[in-house]
Amino acid sequence: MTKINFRWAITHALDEELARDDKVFLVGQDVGESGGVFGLTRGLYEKYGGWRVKDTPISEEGITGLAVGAGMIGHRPVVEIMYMDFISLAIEQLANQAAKTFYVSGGKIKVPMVVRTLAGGGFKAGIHHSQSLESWFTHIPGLKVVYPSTPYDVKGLLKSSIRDDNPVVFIEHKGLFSLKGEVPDEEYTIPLGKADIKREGSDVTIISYGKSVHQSLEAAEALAEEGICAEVIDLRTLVPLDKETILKSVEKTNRAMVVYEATKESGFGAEVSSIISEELIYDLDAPVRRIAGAFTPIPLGDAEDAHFPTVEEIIKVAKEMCY
Amino acid sequence: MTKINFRWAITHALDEELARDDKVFLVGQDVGESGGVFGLTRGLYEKYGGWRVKDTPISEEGITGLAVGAGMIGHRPVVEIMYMDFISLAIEQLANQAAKTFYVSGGKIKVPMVVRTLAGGGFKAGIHHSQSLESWFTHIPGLKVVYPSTPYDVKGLLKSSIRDDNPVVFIEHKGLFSLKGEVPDEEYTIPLGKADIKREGSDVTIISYGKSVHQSLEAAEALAEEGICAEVIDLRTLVPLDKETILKSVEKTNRAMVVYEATKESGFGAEVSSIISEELIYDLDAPVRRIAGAFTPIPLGDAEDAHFPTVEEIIKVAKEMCY
Amino acid sequence: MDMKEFKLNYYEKLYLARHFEDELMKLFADNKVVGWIHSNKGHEVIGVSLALAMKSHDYIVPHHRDRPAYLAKGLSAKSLLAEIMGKTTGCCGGIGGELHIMDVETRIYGPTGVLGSNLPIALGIAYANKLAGNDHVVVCNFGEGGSNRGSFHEVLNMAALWSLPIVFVCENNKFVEFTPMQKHMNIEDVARRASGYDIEGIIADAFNPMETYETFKYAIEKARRGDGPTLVEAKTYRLDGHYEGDPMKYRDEEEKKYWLERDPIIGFKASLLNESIANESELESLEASVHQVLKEAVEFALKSEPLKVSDTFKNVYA
Amino acid sequence: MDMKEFKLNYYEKLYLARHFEDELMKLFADNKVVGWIHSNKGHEVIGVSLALAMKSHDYIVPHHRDRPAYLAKGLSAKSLLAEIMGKTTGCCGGIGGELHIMDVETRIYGPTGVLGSNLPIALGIAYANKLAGNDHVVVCNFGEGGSNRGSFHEVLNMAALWSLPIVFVCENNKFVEFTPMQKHMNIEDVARRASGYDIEGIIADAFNPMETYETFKYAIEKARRGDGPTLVEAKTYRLDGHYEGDPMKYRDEEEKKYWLERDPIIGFKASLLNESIANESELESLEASVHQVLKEAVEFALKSEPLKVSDTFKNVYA
Ligand SMILES: Cc1ncc(C[n+]2csc(CCOP(=O)(O)OP(=O)(O)O)c2C)c(N)n1
Ligand SMILES: Cc1ncc(C[n+]2csc(CCOP(=O)(O)OP(=O)(O)O)c2C)c(N)n1
Ligand SMILES: [Mg+2]
Ligand SMILES: [Mg+2]
Repeated sequence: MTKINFRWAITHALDEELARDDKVFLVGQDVGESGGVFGLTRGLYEKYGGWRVKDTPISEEGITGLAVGAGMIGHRPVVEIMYMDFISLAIEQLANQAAKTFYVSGGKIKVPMVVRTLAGGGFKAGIHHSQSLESWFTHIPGLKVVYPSTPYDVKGLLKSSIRDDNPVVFIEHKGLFSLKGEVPDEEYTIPLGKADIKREGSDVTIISYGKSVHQSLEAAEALAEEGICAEVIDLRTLVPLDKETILKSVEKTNRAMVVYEATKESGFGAEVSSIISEELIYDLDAPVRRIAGAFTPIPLGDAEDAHFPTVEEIIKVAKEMCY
Repeated sequence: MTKINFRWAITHALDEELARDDKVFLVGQDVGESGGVFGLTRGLYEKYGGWRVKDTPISEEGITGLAVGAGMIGHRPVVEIMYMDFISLAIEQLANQAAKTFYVSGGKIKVPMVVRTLAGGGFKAGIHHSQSLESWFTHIPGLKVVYPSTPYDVKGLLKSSIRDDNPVVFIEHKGLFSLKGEVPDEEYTIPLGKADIKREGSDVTIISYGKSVHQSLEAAEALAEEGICAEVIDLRTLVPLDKETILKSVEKTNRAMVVYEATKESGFGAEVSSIISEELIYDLDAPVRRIAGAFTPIPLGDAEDAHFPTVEEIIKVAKEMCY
Repeated sequence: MDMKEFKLNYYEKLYLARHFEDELMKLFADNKVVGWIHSNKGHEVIGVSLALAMKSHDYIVPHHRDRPAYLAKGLSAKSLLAEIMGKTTGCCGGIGGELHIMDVETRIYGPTGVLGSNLPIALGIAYANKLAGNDHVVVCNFGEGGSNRGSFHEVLNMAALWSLPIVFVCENNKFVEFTPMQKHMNIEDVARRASGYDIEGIIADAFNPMETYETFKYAIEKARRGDGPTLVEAKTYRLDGHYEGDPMKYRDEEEKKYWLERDPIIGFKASLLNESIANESELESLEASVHQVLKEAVEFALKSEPLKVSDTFKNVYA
Repeated sequence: MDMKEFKLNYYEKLYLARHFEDELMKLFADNKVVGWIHSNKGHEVIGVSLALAMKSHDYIVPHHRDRPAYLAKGLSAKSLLAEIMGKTTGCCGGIGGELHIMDVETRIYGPTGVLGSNLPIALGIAYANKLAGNDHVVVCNFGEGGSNRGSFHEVLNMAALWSLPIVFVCENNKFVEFTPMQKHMNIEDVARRASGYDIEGIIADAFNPMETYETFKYAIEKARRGDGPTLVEAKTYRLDGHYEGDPMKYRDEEEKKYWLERDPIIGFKASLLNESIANESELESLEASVHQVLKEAVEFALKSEPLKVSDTFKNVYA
């Protein structure tokens, strides 16, 4: 085990997959010579050359479709969409082309590809550089959606996503880049579709993903001091969703909340909340609560914090649920 | 009152608004001389001329942005996106530009505009001509989302949408075009944000919108014969959502289901279901159920029916809930 | 292949394309087709020329009027017709229908319901081939209407920048649904846009079979040599409506007459006879064999199993 | 306005733009700025020339390096600086910051965080003006990098097709973030792409103030007359990094030196003196007044109230 930060875990995963399989290649703005706007592809251009680590023009639709086409004939492209806010430009290729090709070809043409994209707040850069738009993609059959929260997870999940035979939207929260965590020295992968119980508990289940997992854990610490034992589930993969882990936990705790940074309304937490209520309503001691982003665009600067879930809010709601 | 079909109700609404306010204009592929691929703009080109009823190239992103710009300086553009499947090409302008301009200008620049788009099955034309993607937009603060079900509603709501000072995604279900209904001879509008109880009942609340409203009503008829009295709420506007009408009804019936044609997972029904469970869990005699589109792309031909909610399914679930 | 063989082969493929369309329209009128059909009468020379100029390992990423290319490239009439009729024996098992023909064997890729969205896919296939270091060429087709989507610009720029092995084929048939192309752009020639990417733009008369063939051959071999992309604009005319059922009120009948008189299928046949490349009886037997193929295809498709509803819940994920 | 007055006015605006940037960088270093800043050193001539060639009722739909245009068009340094510092006295109340400057009064429209997305918005403003039958012109700016987004193609096509009153300004500064423009396109001149839309494409040397001014003046008046759009490519050089903090490892120092030596602000001043349009003391007093404006702006912005968090929950809907 070595402690590395989230940022490097991404770079290592890309590096290992580029080395392992020459069908893997990267495309994106500034992913090449400059090593990436966030330094996430540092060193890869030198190691694998300009064709496997390709700087592209500002053409998000085009490069996402490039990946669709390359994937169709057996390559394993990894696209970077610099900010998830710009994924609006790529959604046609993801939702209409990548997601539907295997289906409409009668199961004959697979589209392995990964779109990595940087989501969430933390850079305090306002309306066009801060969104988390995972629910656009969880609504589209044929896409997988991954949203990791730790260096260990991001590395193992990114490697699995690259090896997966389906299009994967892989979301990296900008607020996690400097987070450090243990990562094995030997090679490993984490299967898509498996949630991870990041903390065991018995009184309330906090379901979360991405950066919100850490707020949930922090809240769980605080709650423990007040005698509330919270279980924290990190979904890690939103599609396919690990319902089993969610439901088993809520059966035990009888209380659930979903914490996510995206806009609450029609966010992925609505799906999770609905499933829990559908399946376990008679077990619930309190309604499932969602703690999530405000119904506003994201303002510039520190004000953004007030638009995202906070540890205090999680604690407050957990207490309301448990007392 | 005159009986007209849904299709004509749209045309009349456009005609009346074009006549009323010279800031209103239409843009879209084939909306002009040819009268529209579905005949929805028939006669308007002749009446208002080629600048106010503008045929455009195949440039969905461009024409949606055209509306954003024109809206910003006080015009009231109405764009047609021929199939909602193609709205992926327009979502950048809707979600990042139109939706956020009023906010980021500090409340100084409004963006009145309507994007009309044709959603849903009925044409049996497969993966790229059948989707209903409203939940992409209900997730974006700053947009309004309207999804009417009758000639009366579509006319009144379209007129209100055109007069609204915000960007509105206005969804017309293709399966409703030939539906006939009463429409007043005199001018009227229907406020956005008000649901309509299409049938009163006491045993279970069926919440729906668009074409699914009619299936819900049909199911309610059948259920009545078996002694189950269903209340059918037509949301009409998804954003802003008329929570009050929903909650009042469910308080009365203690049972709720949401019926919608879009993919169930992360669809708008998840939001409605979550709200009901959050607010009224102690009143519920059964979990809120969602009856919605299958988690698949939409296949060609009659097979599509099996991927959408059916009257039988609604009846079956209602019975499960009530017994 | 000598010239005679080549030309007869060419004529057979032209004839097949045209008569496939006739059969399809009959089946459509008989309600045997699922969804729409978009006639490609007037486009045959493009598809046939392309297929003959391509190698079997070359890829095509088509648009919605490219049945002539599918057939000429080797997709069987049976498989194609069955797909359009929603039968399990179709190339995609009947789930996609007319708009979404794909076939790994004959290297037809990219579902085409959203205009312009096939261009980035074609770019990706070309990129992957370049990366793999092989000599496979990608042909990507679209209409003059669809070429106004932004994807055209992004893709031509990248293809040119990286000198990818790809040929862009604009099938300019003068109409975009129910409006003339003049309502969509203020230029006559889409080929003119090539210069903005510093690539070659060439116009071919798609009512002239050999000219069109030579043009494609040139562009494809250029791409194969590593000399980068070409934009070929094939000038044609949509002889039928946008889709079956289109009343075509917008059509100038004089114009249609002008084009009908130049119908390349009739003209090419005449040239074969005039230039004594073939005699009547040779052509008749060739035509008869095409009709036999089509007859078998129709029978095959009619008696094939329709897509089972239960199968439409499969293949969401690989 | 006589020539002297015009040139002094021009110089004042250039000088203001450059020194505004210096003040901004100091404030940034002092942590007084919210979010990023993208220096526009090297772009000043473009913004100033545009603003002087425009009428006050003309619109600008800018990109992220257009502060010189804002200031020259009349947005006060106070309002602009306060906005960038997230203060309530900023033109948008401090909620947008550097990337999203808009102002109804001076007709600056379109939030610009997503490159290329401002072009369709500019098209719409021009369309509405044409519809209204007035003579207002829209100027739309973007970088050579952003011009590879599909929106460029869709918008230029429609603007040309409908002969809209709009001027497209490509500010070609040779860099796209951390890569040279040669990694983004295989042409030298974006202006060359105009021909694909049958509109005029003109190159202006944006280190030459009067040439740039005359070029914009020509294109804007042409649009005003109803003679349709022009694509002007203003050739410049990004003297600073992509954003403050960029270490610029990719930069060729010789190249930078070459451009710095031609710095138009210094050169223009020299020409004013050489051509005896103004004397040293006139220019000094003009410069002093600019510094006074900036000093007041800095004080104003510093002491202004920061955006209240509670206000960031407002204005979601009109
Ligand atoms: C993005 C998109 N917009 C609109 C349509 C609807 N549509 C289908 S075919 C067609 C006309 C296409 O014209 P062109 O590209 O010239 O091809 P043609 O049909 O003439 O062969 C249109 C507008 C579509 N399929 N995709
Ligand atoms: C659609 C989109 N893709 C990527 C970015 C990130 N980005 C911001 S500035 C920039 C470079 C822009 O280059 P250019 O258009 O030449 O303008 P310049 O910064 O050189 O003035 C990039 C890639 C963005 N803002 N929007
Ligand atoms: Mg056409
Ligand atoms: Mg640049």
